[in-house]
Amino acid sequence: MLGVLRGMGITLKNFLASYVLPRRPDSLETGGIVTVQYPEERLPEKENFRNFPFLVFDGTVDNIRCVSCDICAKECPPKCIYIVRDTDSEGKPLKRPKVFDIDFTVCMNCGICEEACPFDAIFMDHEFEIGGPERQKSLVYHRDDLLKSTAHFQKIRPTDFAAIEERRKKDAEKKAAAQATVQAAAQPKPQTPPSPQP
Amino acid sequence: MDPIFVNSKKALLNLFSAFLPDWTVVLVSIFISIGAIMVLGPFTMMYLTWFERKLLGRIQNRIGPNRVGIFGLLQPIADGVKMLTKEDIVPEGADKAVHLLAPIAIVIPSLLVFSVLPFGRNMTAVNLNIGVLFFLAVSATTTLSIFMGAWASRNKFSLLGGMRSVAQLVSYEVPMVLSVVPVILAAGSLSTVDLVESQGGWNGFKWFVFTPWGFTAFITFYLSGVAECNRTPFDIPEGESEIVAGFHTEYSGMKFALWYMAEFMNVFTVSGLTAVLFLGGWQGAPGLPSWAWFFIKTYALVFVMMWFRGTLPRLRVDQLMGLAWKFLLPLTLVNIFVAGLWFFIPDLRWRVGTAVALLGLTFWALMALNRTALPEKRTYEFAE
Amino acid sequence: MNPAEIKTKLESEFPGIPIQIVGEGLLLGPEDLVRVARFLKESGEFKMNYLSSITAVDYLEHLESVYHLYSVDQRTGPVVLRVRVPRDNPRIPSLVHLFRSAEFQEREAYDMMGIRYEGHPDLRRIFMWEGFEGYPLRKDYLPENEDVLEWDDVEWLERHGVTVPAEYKQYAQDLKAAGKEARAERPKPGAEAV
Amino acid sequence: MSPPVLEKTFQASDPVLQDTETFEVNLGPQHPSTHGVFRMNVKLEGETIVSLKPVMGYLHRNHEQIAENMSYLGSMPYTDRLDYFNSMSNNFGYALAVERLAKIDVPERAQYVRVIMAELTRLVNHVSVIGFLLNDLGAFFTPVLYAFREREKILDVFEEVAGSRMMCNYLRFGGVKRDLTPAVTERIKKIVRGFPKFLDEFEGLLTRNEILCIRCQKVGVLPYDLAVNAGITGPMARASGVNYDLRKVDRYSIYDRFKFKIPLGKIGDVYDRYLVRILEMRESLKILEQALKEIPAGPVMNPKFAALAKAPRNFKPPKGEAYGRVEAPKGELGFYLVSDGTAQPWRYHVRAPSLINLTVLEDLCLGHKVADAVIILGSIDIVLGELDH
Repeated sequence: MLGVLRGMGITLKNFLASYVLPRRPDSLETGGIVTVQYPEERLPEKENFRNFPFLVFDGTVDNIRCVSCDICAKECPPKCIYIVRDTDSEGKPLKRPKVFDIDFTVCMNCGICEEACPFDAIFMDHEFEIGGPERQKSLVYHRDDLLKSTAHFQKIRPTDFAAIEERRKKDAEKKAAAQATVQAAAQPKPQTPPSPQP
Repeated sequence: MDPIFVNSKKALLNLFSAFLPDWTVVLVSIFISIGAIMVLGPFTMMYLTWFERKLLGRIQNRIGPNRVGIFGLLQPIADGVKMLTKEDIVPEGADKAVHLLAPIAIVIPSLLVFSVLPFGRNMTAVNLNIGVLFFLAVSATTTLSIFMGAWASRNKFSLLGGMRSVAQLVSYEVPMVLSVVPVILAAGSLSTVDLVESQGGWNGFKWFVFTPWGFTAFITFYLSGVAECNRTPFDIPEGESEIVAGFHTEYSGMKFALWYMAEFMNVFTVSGLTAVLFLGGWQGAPGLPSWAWFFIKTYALVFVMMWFRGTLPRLRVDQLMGLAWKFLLPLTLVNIFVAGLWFFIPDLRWRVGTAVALLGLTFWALMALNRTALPEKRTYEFAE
Repeated sequence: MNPAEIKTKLESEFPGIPIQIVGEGLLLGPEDLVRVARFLKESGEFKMNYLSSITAVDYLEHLESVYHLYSVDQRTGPVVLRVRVPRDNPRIPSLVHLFRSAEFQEREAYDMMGIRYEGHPDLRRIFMWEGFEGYPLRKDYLPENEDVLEWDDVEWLERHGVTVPAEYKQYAQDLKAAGKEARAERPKPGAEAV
Repeated sequence: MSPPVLEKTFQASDPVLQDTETFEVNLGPQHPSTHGVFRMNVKLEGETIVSLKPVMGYLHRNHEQIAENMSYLGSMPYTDRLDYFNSMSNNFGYALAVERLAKIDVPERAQYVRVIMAELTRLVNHVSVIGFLLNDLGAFFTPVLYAFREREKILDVFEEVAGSRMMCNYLRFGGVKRDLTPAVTERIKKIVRGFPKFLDEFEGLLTRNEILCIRCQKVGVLPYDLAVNAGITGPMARASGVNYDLRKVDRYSIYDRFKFKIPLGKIGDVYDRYLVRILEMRESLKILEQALKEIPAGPVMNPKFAALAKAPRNFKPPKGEAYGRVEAPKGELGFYLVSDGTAQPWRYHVRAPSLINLTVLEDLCLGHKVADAVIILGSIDIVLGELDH
């Protein structure tokens, strides 16, 4: 009997506390209502939260970082990425994707594409409300759906953005220095127009 | 405030008697009472579902329904619309006629028992001189409906649920009836109205619950009542984790809603009867109207039933039977004897002492006899 | 305890028993498995009373069943036992009567690799359905090609009132006639065994 | 020790059972308390179970073959989906096996982070499983929601650290994916400090509750001998008194540095399994406290293998085999890997505790009621993702 009464006391305590204590879903304290009224209220977004991937461009949409090297497509565990390299009018392959499809019905949000990408071109987004009225077509995202600016990346993950930018700057400096030494060693040649940002 | 319902009915009847013959006025009076019950029953059921969901939500640190209407008050109506528009699925092998009849048949007794509940002073629909007996007898027929539904579904889970339900309801009928006996002894009447009236005075201290035998009978009656309503911790006929949904596994749509309606109306009527028998019914401090007292007491008991649901796991079928036959039945029998002694012994101190001693002794003896079924203490080693 | 020591102990217990050390494990013949396992379990020295894992490996030229034995009382282990059997007739005596833990794991190995554990009380497929053909974890298993309508699919569709175009039906019938191997062409695994 | 009896069924000549007919019920695959798509083929005499055959495979997705066609790192997110309540433990087991195979060292701080995550996972698993057990017992969602209230706090930490609440994919060969920030460490400390209070409340609600006691005591008794013989591991074995916890036996990772004890039950019924889990949570909290106090600064990834994450296809462990096992919350989780020197494992086998702990289900349920079968299954603690791999 006593055990039952004690249990009932605890539930009664929780019942009363739900009226007395403020609603605090994100608190570490026990007691009070923990519900988050979802569409109106949201928990603060965690910076490291990962959901579906997106492609980054620098500045303008033409300036995609992706060079369509196909590494992410190969490393993707469920194989949900499909890439076709773009070609110019003469059929010469360009360093950017013509088709970059991700099937979000298959994607399992593991983040291995982000880790594997050597060009910092693909990152995991915070956007998770992608539900649609049908199961197949609206969840296959194409290149233009996936493109988002670096500013977006900076907004959702400032820490990672800062670290990556710093690394990229260093790499670029190193590269420039290396190029300079190469150029200094060799005779300066007429420069070819720079290809899109690697 | 107190006679507001009574007076309004009277006014209505006066209005009719002005231009109608007398015998139609009687008919109108009956229809008004029936109409009131027909509205009250389903309305109670609808808002009890809301109340239960809200209460369980609060117990579980949730809010409960709050989207439809303010505080989710329109939720039961939305549910009703949903239930009405849902597809009605009847299994292929089912006995279709009985499958249809069972949920209808279960609502009728649940509504009938409303007629003998005294909702307030002079607010009993039918002042039957065997009111309590009527209540117990009519509510006992729910067993049949439940078994009809279980059998007609032709589903093994339903059948298991039905068999559990019959076993349980029949067993708990016995302590339930026996725990009413002392109250009837004290009041000398089977009419619910007389029962309430015999508990008047002393500002509440003449309620039967304040006597030792009354208290024991209150507990046993209430527990049996909870079992009769198939509520946690005695909800084995439904047993949603074991036998899916028990007897109403194969019901959908409005038929399913009818099962629920019956269950919640039973919750209300059993709580109401408990209040009538032991808590003085509509008797209470004069500040509030009598019907308010009745509803306060009834809803307090309903609250406890829902609180049980929010706290307790359910018993197993054999333990449930054990509780009824090995514990409640002997206790209620002794209780009748104690109540008899109570009226036999004139001195107050002596009769309280005897009653408490006898009941305590019985309780202790029953605990000792049932000790194999009681929990044991465990110790645990801690290894490196 | 390293494998070499166990090997000498076992050899002194069962004279003339062929035991080889492969990796960390002892390679036994299928006929010796039960008596060695019983000895390891019951001898006071080893007390290997806990069979942690049974699995099977397909090494292309043979199938191998691998047993990891531990001792709960002495907290030693593992003793790894290996049994190699030919691919076309893989039969290994079951250990269920010594270790109940073998019950589901042997069923699993049977389901996935097709090793028959003789003496198992209930050797059925555990994960795949009854009537499933082939053993999915063998390296030569050819998975069903999802893009091709097979005869079973045609039958299913017709049962559900879908008309299948005649050319698909013909193709499915041809496939059925040609047998399972015709269904999909996949390169044989080029990797070598350990 | 005599060999345990396999076919322990009631005899038809048993006087109790004469003149009655057995009655066959399929509990599952769609059933509220089979914890997924799992089926128990039950024969009943009245409500008493005379035979019970588990049927599984409804969630089988050939995990092992997927892993054999995948780079080593590519299987890491798939291990999350084995026992989807404890992805960190699964990651841990797999990382341990691969590290043993490729002989990779793990830096100090990463070891601590791993232990912290594994123990938090244990808390998550045990509170939820007790909640579900109570749901099976018929308590209407209150314990499970109290448990989930606390679980949310820990899952928030996982989200903060690993990026995902349940599918963490956090461990890497030679370390972990991301370092703990001081804010997160502080948060974990707070959770660890607040957890005993919750456990007290939870125990107040449950442990001495008479209904729970009489439902759980002497139900589904697993004797010591059978537990060892059937390879039962985890809290289930320890409830039967088997003193076998891999954290103490193998002392993998850095578990030898912490002071904690292994609670052992004596009878091995459902109640012992329940209470051993509670006591284990209290011990886990001790480990967490020590780990959080002692955690050193430093890298969280072995620098030699940090580049590996960038190109998983280049990770080719030497030829050989390894069996790595950890004490996952459900029992011994083992990964058996055979490498042929390429980037894909030649053989990848999971020793799933859920599957092997289920071996004794029939023995535990015989002679009990249907309602007991449900709670026995609940106390075994299976997750179908792992069981059916």
